[in-house]
Amino acid sequence: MIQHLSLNIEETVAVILFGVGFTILLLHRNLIKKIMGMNIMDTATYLFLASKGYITGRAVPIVVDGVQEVSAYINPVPSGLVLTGIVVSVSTTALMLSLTIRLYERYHSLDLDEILILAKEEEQT
Amino acid sequence: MSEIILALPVFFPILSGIFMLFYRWGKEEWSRKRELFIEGLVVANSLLIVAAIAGGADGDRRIVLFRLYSALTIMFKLDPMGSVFAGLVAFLWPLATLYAFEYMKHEERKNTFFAFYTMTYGITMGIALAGNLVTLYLFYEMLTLVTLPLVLFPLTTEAVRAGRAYLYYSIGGAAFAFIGLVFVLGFSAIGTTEFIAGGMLDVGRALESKNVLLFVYVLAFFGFGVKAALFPCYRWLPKAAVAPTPVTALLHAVAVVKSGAFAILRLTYFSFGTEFLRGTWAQWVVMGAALVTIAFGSTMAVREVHWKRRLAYSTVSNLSYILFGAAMMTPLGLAAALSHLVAHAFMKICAFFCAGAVMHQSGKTYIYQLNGMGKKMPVTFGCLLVSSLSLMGIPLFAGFVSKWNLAQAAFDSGSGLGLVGVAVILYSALMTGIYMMTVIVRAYFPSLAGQTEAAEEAALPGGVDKDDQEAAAEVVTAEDGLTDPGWKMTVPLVIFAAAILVIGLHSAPLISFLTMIGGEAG
Amino acid sequence: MEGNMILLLPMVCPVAAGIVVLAGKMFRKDRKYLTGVSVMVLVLEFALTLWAVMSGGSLTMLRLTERLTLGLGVDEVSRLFAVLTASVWLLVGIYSVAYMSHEEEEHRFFGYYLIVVGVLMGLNFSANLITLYVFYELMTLTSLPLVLHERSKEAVRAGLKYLFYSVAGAFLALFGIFFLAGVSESLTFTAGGVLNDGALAGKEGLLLISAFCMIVGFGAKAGMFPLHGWLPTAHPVAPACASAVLSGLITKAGVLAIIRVVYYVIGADRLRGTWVQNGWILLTLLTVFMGSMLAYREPVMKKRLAYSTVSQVSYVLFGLSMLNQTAFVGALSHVVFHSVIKHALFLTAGAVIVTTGWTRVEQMRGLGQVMPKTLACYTIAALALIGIPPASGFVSKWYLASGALSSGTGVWSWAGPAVLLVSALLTAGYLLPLTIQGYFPGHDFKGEEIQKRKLAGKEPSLWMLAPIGVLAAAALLFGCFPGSLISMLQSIAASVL
Amino acid sequence: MSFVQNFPFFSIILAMFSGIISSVLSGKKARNLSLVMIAVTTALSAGTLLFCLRTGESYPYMMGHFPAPWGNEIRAGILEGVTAVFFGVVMFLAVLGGLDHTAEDVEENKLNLFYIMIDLMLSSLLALVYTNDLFTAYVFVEINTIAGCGLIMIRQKGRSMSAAIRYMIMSQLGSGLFLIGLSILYDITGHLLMSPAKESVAALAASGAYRIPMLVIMAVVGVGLAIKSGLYPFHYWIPDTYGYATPTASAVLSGLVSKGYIFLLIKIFYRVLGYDNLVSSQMVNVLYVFGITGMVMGSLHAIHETDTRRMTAYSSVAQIGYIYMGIGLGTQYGMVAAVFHIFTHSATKALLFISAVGLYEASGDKKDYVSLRGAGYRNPLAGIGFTVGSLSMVGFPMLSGFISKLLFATSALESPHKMLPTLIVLAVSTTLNAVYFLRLVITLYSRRRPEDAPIPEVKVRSSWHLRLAILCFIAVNLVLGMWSQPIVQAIADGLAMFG
Repeated sequence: MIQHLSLNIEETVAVILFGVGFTILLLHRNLIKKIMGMNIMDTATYLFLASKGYITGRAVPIVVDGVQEVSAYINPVPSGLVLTGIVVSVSTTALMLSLTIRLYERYHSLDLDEILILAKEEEQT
Repeated sequence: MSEIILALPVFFPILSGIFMLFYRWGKEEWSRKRELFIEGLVVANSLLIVAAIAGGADGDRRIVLFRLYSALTIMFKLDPMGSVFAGLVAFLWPLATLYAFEYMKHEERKNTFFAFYTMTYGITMGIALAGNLVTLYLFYEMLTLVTLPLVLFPLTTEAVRAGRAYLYYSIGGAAFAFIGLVFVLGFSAIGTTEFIAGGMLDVGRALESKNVLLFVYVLAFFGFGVKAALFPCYRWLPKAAVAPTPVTALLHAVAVVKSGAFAILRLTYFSFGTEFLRGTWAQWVVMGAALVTIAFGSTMAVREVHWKRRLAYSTVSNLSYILFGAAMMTPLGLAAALSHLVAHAFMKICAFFCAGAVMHQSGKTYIYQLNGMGKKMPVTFGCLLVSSLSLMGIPLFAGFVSKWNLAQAAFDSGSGLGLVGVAVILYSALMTGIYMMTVIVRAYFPSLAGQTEAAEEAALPGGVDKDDQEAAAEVVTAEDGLTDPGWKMTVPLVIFAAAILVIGLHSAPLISFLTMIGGEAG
Repeated sequence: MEGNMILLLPMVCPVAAGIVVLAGKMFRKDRKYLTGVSVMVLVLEFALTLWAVMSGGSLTMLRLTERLTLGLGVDEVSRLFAVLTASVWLLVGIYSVAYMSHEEEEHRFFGYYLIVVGVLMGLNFSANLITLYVFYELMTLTSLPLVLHERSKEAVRAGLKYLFYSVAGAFLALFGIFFLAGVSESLTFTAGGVLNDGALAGKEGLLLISAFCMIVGFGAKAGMFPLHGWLPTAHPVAPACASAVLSGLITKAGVLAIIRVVYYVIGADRLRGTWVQNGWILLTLLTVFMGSMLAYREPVMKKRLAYSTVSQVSYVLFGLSMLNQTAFVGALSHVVFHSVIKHALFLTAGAVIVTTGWTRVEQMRGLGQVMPKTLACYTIAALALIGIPPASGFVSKWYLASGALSSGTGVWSWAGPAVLLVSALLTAGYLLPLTIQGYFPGHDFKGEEIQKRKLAGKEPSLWMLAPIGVLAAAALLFGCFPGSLISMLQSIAASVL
Repeated sequence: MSFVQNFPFFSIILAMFSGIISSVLSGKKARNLSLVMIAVTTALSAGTLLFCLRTGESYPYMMGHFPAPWGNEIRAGILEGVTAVFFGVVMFLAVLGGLDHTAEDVEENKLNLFYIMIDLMLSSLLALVYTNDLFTAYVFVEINTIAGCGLIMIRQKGRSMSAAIRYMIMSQLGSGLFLIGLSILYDITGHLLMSPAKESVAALAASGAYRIPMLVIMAVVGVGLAIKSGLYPFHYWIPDTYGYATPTASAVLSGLVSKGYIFLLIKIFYRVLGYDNLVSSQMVNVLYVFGITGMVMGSLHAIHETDTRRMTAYSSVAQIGYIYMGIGLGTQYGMVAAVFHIFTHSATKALLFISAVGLYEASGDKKDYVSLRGAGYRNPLAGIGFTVGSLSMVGFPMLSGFISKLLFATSALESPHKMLPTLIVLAVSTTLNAVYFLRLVITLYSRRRPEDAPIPEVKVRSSWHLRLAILCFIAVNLVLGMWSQPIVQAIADGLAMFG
């Protein structure tokens, strides 16, 4: 079991990081920490994806001084996917941060449960 | 072309009901012209049904309206059993509508009332003429929907609570009956859920998963049993006594509860089939429940002080006579069940109409307020006497005929529970004697020291709940201004009483017709 | 409606007359007109009954279903009961003309009085079990107004109790009828039983149960043990003439029903020696003993007579339960004698209440000075009931005892007569004190109340005294010349057993 | 390659562009553009549906002439066509119905942002329906989530903002799981396109290799999409989201968005993981259990709610439980019932939310029971709409709810040991539905009590958009209820060639 883990170290680290990010996002009450947890989770996934494309002993898939055949480079597709992934994470993080700012202006608190209670009282009045 | 006559009596009242809902007549809220229109409409529909039945009710005339889903079609079929229920409802409805005109004179929103009242007529006809279980289920659900506004009519908080209880019980019951429908579709030998005398289950497949099917049959029995006020779910019927009398009389004594019993008869004899069910544990569970309801209903009726609630409990008990007959799973059992269905319809509607007449004239709804009304309202209490004697099962009246058939069927079926059933029926007849005759004796021979005793009886615990207390305070014997109600109320009453007597004295043709149905479907 | 129409008359005429009396306005106002019409109808009823009894034959009135018919028929038993009913009803009718002047709403009393006699005639003449059951139920309903005539609180309560006990008994019997209908073609009464053994093959146990249910059910009307509770409360509450008829004749309807069921439908030999017979004997003896014990300790005169009815009617049932010829003769003769005697006793009690207002026995000291002639008739009737030889009671008790001894029912054959004797002693105990106190009030009795109210020698009017006299004379004459009655009864017994 | 075949591509891109263009337009113009665009895309989808019906099989459509492993692919079949048409119709009517309310709730200058979100929502839904590539599906899932969050928070009320943030958090959890699932799948199969992935998965399943990773993929993808569609244990964000968004938003979110994810889940089950090894891996039973509990618990929560909007939201949780129970039955027929219920529920739920708008208008914009008493008389059409919606939800014959209940019941017959629990829970949950829905219907038609707050008993005529939307929704409901046979047949054929 151990040599499996040691063999593909990147995947294990990615999954552990994913777990950490997931629990932070789920359990923490502070909004900023939740967003940080989300980012940890996403980066972990992208680490996992990027490591999939890596082939030992091959170069980065950037064409330099005319080398053309495929076998010289690692598999570019996962890194492509990671790019789109990063775009997606950035946009969601931006949205959540703007929402957090808006909520902070209104309720002067970052604690999600507190915000919910304040919102409920505000609606009653 | 002649098959259209089967669909007409169902949709004609429904469409005219909807028409009445939306079409505002002239300026004034209610006129004799509209009453004539409604009565004419209802009588026309009854004639239509009689014509349809006269044109041969041997079961091969059918009309397929449209295909709901692959194997499920909405289909009407006129077979002998359907014609019995249809004929009964056709005979009662015009008279009940006539009665309702007089009764609803002082109420407002009469238009909506009569619209829904007529629509219920069409839907009950739909149940009677349904050719397969899906159509029956469809109209069974629509019946709940259409009768709900009638129960809610007074719109007091009590009526809303009663309406809500009625709705939850009915929808809940229908949901469980739906399981029965699905299994009948799944295991049917002919692919559709059409009613075939003697059952249409594909016996080969049915016998493998026999226990599951029996369990489903019991579920469907209790599902439809909700409307037939079977024991565990009967509470909505006494609560619905708060509705106006034409509603409680016609719906909760004849149309709604009888549809529940009719659906169970169809389910037992025409879908599952008696060979499959006879002698199984399902039959004992079902018959046990019916017997418990018979005993329970009549015992509760004796304790009830509010007159219409007492009659409602009596309906709970009497309906389970029909279910007891059905649970016997023999041709004679079906004939006895149908004979009680017919007899009880007349008896109970006559009793409820008397209660309604008294409420209409004097506003009194409690039994201890009826002192000495017998002499002042001779016709009403005369009919009440006839219906009470018949309910008790005194010979020469319709009640005795159905009890006689039930007992013969029970002895003929030879099952131990059948004999216990006869004993329970006689116990319940005794209870009926108690709760009906106390009303009659109090009306005709009120004890001279009436006032003190009535007030003290009103204060008895349990029987009278909170908002009845202040009603009990102003107890007075019948004031002198009391007379019989107008002809629109007394004529139906007298006709029903006469019908009870006719069935009691000359029941041979009816019973032979019913035995023929039983024999064919048994 | 085929058959002899005359049978219909004794039933229809009084019922129609009763309804006319109830509905008619003029009967409310004019008392003389009311009583005249009533007595005339009773006389007519007596004549019609005699005519119907003479003409005999049978009549099917109505065909309920193909096997159920309402039919009337005449045989010896119905002749006996019909004549007894008609004659006693006429006498009590005459008596009540005077008695009812002290009550209000007389038209209602006489109306129902006439209807009940019509229904009783129907019951006597009924030819099958269904007709019997129909009239049995109708009799309960129509006799109810007689019980709650006074409309006092206890009267209504007693009336309801009477109704519910009788209806409970009727439904118990109905269970038996349902069963019997299943095992026989038509339930018409034929001496010696009408059930066909083929259908009875597997159901003996059920037959016994239904037989026992019918005996106990119909026994309710005859005041037999389990369902006798209504009798002591209902009778005293009713007016004297009504309670006389209730005790004397309506209880006999229960007896007739049991005779019909046991001897004419099920057949005596099917029940001989079974647990049903033993249970029945036990119940009757229990009632006999209990009735006379309670009567002995009862201070109110009418209640005492009601308890006495409970025990005396159980004499008859005991005779029937022996299922042998002599006991059967004793039982039927006791039906006649007890009916005559009980009417006399109740009518005297009514007379005493009317003239002096005394209801309790100890109040009635020195009655001999107030109404010697009435008390004399009372004494004759009392002696007859106790069973002193010249009077009729002795004859029936003699046959009952000898029947019991020869009935071969093991321990009952001697225990029965013993209980009868003890009960006869008790009967003397609760009937004779009135006579003794009446005639010999003892020397310290000053009778100041009688002088103060000038009651001495105030006999009741002739309308009341005549029927009591006739009844007392009949009680005595039947004892002296029982020949014709006994021979007729022996012929019935022979045919049935 | 007839011209009709690239209609799916056109509809997605058209929706995307109209979203981009309306960013520069004013509120009114953006609205009209959006309505026109929805109508056009629905027509295009109808075109594809007819084409597929005629040819009778589904066809892959290469995007930009690059063959499979590199270029992207959409696949259109009968099932996709029917779903696309249905989503278009419901979206159009929802937007039309909520028109005036959106104008009130959203400030003037932000109105066009609302319609951008609507257009993006539609394009992502269509993409989810048509896409044949997993990573494209992930991207459009994210677009959908952001658009949905935008729709919720556009109302700028405190409660809707907090609801938006909670929605965002829960959705991110779901998308995170979905993404990690995709990566593991890519890791062991090397393909992201669904059809080649299916062969490799089948080969793996046959050889028995990677059994644990396959289980992890199924679990993670299943739970991820379950969270996003609001299945029972992960449903906490639903009451706030549907309760406090604008009527159009809540209709679209509850009716379409959660259905889009379920459709994607079904596509992955069929087209990637293979239905049979899904059944063998007991994942189906897990969904079945969640579905059953969802059906009952959703209704129980709804009974305790006093605010009618939150009550309808909880009923969505119950209905989604129905769909997952259908999938969990594990039979072909169960899947047909589940898909049919997707249509029934989206139509009925949208009808309920839109007709509720009419009722709130008639009772001073208050949403609790007491103020709604007698609203049925004040706004008759909204009253009738809500009654028809509730009756269909309860499974009243002649309405769509009855047919889906019937399909569920008959499909339950096939799976022997799941038969009785399904039917019992079906009956119990129908009764519970009846309790809270018809209780509200009764209050709509009962007389105002003296102690209630005085509300003018005057008849309110809501705008023609709302009335038209309600009528069309009722018509859709009746069509699904009365002529369900062709639709069910189309779904069955679509599922047959879906794999």
